[in-house]
Amino acid sequence: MNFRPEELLADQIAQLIGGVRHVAVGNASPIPATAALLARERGNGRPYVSLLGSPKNTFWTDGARELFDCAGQGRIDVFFLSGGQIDGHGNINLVEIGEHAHPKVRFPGSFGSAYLYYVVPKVILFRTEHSRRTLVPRVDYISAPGANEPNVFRTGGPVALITNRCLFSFSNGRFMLQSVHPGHTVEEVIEHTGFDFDRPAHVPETPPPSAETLKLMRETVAPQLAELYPQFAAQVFGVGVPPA
Amino acid sequence: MNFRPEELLADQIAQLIGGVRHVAVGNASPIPATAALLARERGNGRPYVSLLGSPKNTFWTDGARELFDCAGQGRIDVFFLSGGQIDGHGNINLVEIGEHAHPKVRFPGSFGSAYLYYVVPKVILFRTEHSRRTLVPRVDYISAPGANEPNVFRTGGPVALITNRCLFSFSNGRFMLQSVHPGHTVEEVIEHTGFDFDRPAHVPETPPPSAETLKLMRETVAPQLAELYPQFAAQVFGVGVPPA
Amino acid sequence: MSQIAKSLDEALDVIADGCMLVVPREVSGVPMDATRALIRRGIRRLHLVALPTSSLQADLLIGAGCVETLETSAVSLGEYGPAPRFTAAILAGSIKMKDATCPALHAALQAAEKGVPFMPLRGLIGSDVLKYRDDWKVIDSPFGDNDPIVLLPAIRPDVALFHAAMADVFGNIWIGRQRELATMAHAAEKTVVTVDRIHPGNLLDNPTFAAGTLPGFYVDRIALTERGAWPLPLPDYYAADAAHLAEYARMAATEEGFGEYLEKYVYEKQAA
Amino acid sequence: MSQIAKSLDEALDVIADGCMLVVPREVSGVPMDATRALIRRGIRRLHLVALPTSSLQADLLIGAGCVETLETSAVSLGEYGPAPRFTAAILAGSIKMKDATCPALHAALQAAEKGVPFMPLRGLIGSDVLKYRDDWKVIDSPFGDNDPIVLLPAIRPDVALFHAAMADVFGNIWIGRQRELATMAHAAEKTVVTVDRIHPGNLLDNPTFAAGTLPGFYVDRIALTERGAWPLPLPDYYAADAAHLAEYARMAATEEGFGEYLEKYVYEKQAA
Repeated sequence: MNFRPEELLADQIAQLIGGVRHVAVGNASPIPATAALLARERGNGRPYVSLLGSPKNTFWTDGARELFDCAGQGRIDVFFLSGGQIDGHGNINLVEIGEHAHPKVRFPGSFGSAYLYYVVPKVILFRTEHSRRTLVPRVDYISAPGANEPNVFRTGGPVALITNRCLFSFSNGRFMLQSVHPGHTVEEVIEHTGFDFDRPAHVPETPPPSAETLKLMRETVAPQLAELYPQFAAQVFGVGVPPA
Repeated sequence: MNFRPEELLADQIAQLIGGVRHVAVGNASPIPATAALLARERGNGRPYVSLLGSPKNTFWTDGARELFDCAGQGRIDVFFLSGGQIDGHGNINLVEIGEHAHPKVRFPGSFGSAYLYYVVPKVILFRTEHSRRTLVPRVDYISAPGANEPNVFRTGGPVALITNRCLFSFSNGRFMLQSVHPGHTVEEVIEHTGFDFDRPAHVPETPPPSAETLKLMRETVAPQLAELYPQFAAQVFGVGVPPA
Repeated sequence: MSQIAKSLDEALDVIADGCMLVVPREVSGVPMDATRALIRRGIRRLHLVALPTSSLQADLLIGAGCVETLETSAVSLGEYGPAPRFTAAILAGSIKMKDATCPALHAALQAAEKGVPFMPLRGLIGSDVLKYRDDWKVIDSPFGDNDPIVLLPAIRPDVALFHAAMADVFGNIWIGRQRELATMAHAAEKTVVTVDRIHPGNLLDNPTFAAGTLPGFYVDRIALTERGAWPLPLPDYYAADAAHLAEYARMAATEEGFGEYLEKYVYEKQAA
Repeated sequence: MSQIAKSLDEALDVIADGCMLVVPREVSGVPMDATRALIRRGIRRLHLVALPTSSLQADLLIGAGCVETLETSAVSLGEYGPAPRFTAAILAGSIKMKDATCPALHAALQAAEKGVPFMPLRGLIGSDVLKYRDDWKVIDSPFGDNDPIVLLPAIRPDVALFHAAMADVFGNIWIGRQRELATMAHAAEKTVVTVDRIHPGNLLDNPTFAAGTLPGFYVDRIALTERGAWPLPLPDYYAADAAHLAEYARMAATEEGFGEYLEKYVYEKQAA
């Protein structure tokens, strides 16, 4: 069966989400949003899904701080983060490239990462540009570290990194290659990854989404997505376009 | 002109309030409430008056904490406190009499006094029972102290104590007799006060409320008071009782 | 999957003996039907946190022997006088009292809401409220110069319990201006709410209602108990039952009278 | 005595050169008419605190040379790309940047709201966000055992400035679910609000409206600026002007184009 790369990623992310109570998705994250809604469809209305930036798709009534308070209470189980740079220790950089006093590149800023990365049990890293420019040996600026000294209060952190080429898991401060997406190779992943990572002797191919999953995504999830991500829903799922 | 003791006290308290922005009055304080409303009438709508326990007479919309947050912001200028015991250092006791391990008398508790006494610039102490039982050399339990070491953050505290017999001012950790109410004497005040206080060579009589003030209290303030304190308004001002 | 329980007792079954239970002040929606049901069930050893004060509810629970520890700023029947069973229990030494001051309780609940171990608070220094609280600490503020400040440990209740005017079938609760109810629910592990009625539709769908709504996400159990705050008031909805409160104050003045009150108004009700 | 000013400029005159100004994130009511008026007035040396992020507003103020210090967690035009004037200013070193993380800004404003000198926050340890903030302190929590925690000093702005759907003549403001606007107003010395319209009657008289209302007590100045958030959205009321934002992103990509944008959309408007 034919599927788009976005559908493969969303299916994989939905599986990473697993059986949790509450998934929150940050702004401008249509693929994680697709995955969260897919997980909710599969779970008959659970997990709760909060899509930030959309009052319709969040339940917050205590202002902009509620997301963070909620995470601090342990009530957010899964969140998604990205980075201008991500390194092999799970550190993410959302601020700058170059020396701090005279940066060469400036990104928007750390947003809530310097907090959420510590207190959300499953943080899924997500970066569609898999290159030595983005996946680096050491980030130039640590918006949030992948790990801390054992005495530092930390109930959360990275569990996986998904890219356009492959899926890594993360534990004990290291990434481990889990699977390579169809059409990509282990050699290619090594070539385009700036950091060192572990891998099993045999690296499986990322399994394609099932026909059932594709149907659910296209027919049930896509229309829900269209309110917040109309362009994405139209491009990927053809939703909002009149049937031919 | 005839007036009731409550009218004398309310008039005096209104003068103590002075030209401030915001007066808050705790629960079950009809005489301070009368004074605050009188001050507002005289000031053409200023100060703001918050009568706790009455949603109609408070503007709070941030829950039960807003009173205290507001005081912490420096936005409450005048508050009223009482005490099962009050001592000559301005300490107040709202908790117990006797030893802490085995008290002989228990009062309801400190309420917000252990905070508001420190951060409201003008706290007016109010106790209608002026006796050696209530005005003591040293309170058995300090719900809130009259003063602190100079390094302790404190922007507020007691400025006066008004009783059924007299008016004291408070400064530099001591009460000073300001005036004795009509029908009472300095000797009587000394006899019934358990703590040491300063007094001028000549102690004036507390001036009676003017005819204008009495008219304002009875005709304009009393009807406003009746919503929150119907019994008091009826007893003192005859409000709510059909005109004879 | 709805949080709306089949009975009041079912909704309350998450409140176990020995748990830390937070309840609101008299004007914020006191769950009196639920309180009577807990007494009938014979709940014991509660660590009751009244935010920040209590009246009839704490007095009843104490008189009925349900409370081991009480943490609050004051208990009083207001214009009906002192709270007799509270006073008697303190004088008899039969409950452990953690005297506080109102903003300290608010701040300690907000600490739990924010997931921090403590909250600073001004005031308190030099008071016996602080002196007798060995769980509160004083530090020299690192932002000041010889500037002592109190740190209060977070209060993380097992259960928050309150009464509100309405819930919807999604578990959303109308709390209006009583925003400390949201803080209680955020801070507590579980939240149980009794309501006077069920609102048709979804409170969060309308931006005006949403502003005063606690999301159902935070709510574990709901029970329908019409006029469930009686004899206490539910501000904006109904007033206190003054005659009943005066009767309570009179009866509860003695241990024996309190027993008669329980028979008449707590145990009898079960039969009805 | 009403807070409603005769003109936008009159309402804004409490915002002085060099002051600390707090403004909200894009979806909470950004006062864009007021922002353009401040640029026309030639305001300088602002310490701009964007709670917790900003988009067009910060980019415009920075591009127009109004900002000396920026304290926020991120500036971006969202789907329209990076914020070009913010990026250029950082690379040129022409503004002082205090990078934060969203909950740190919320907590620091809440510290001011509560009248405490600091607020603790989890997270942050081991990040460069913390490393470059010498105004933030790490202490060993007195409630833990070798448990480091960050303390954030209170942010007490001189002025809070935001846009809302409506005010009433008593100065009460409808803020709905955007409760950080209340925290901003509580934390700031003065509060200036622009509104789309004046509500007849008193918002506090109705318990339903009251739940989403900032009391006029906290509000110093109000100006009527219809669709005053344009081209940004006012959620529940109107959407962003996507075409205009795309045009901004295009024009502001260069210093010269940004100058043309100011001429066309900021200075020209004054003449209109």
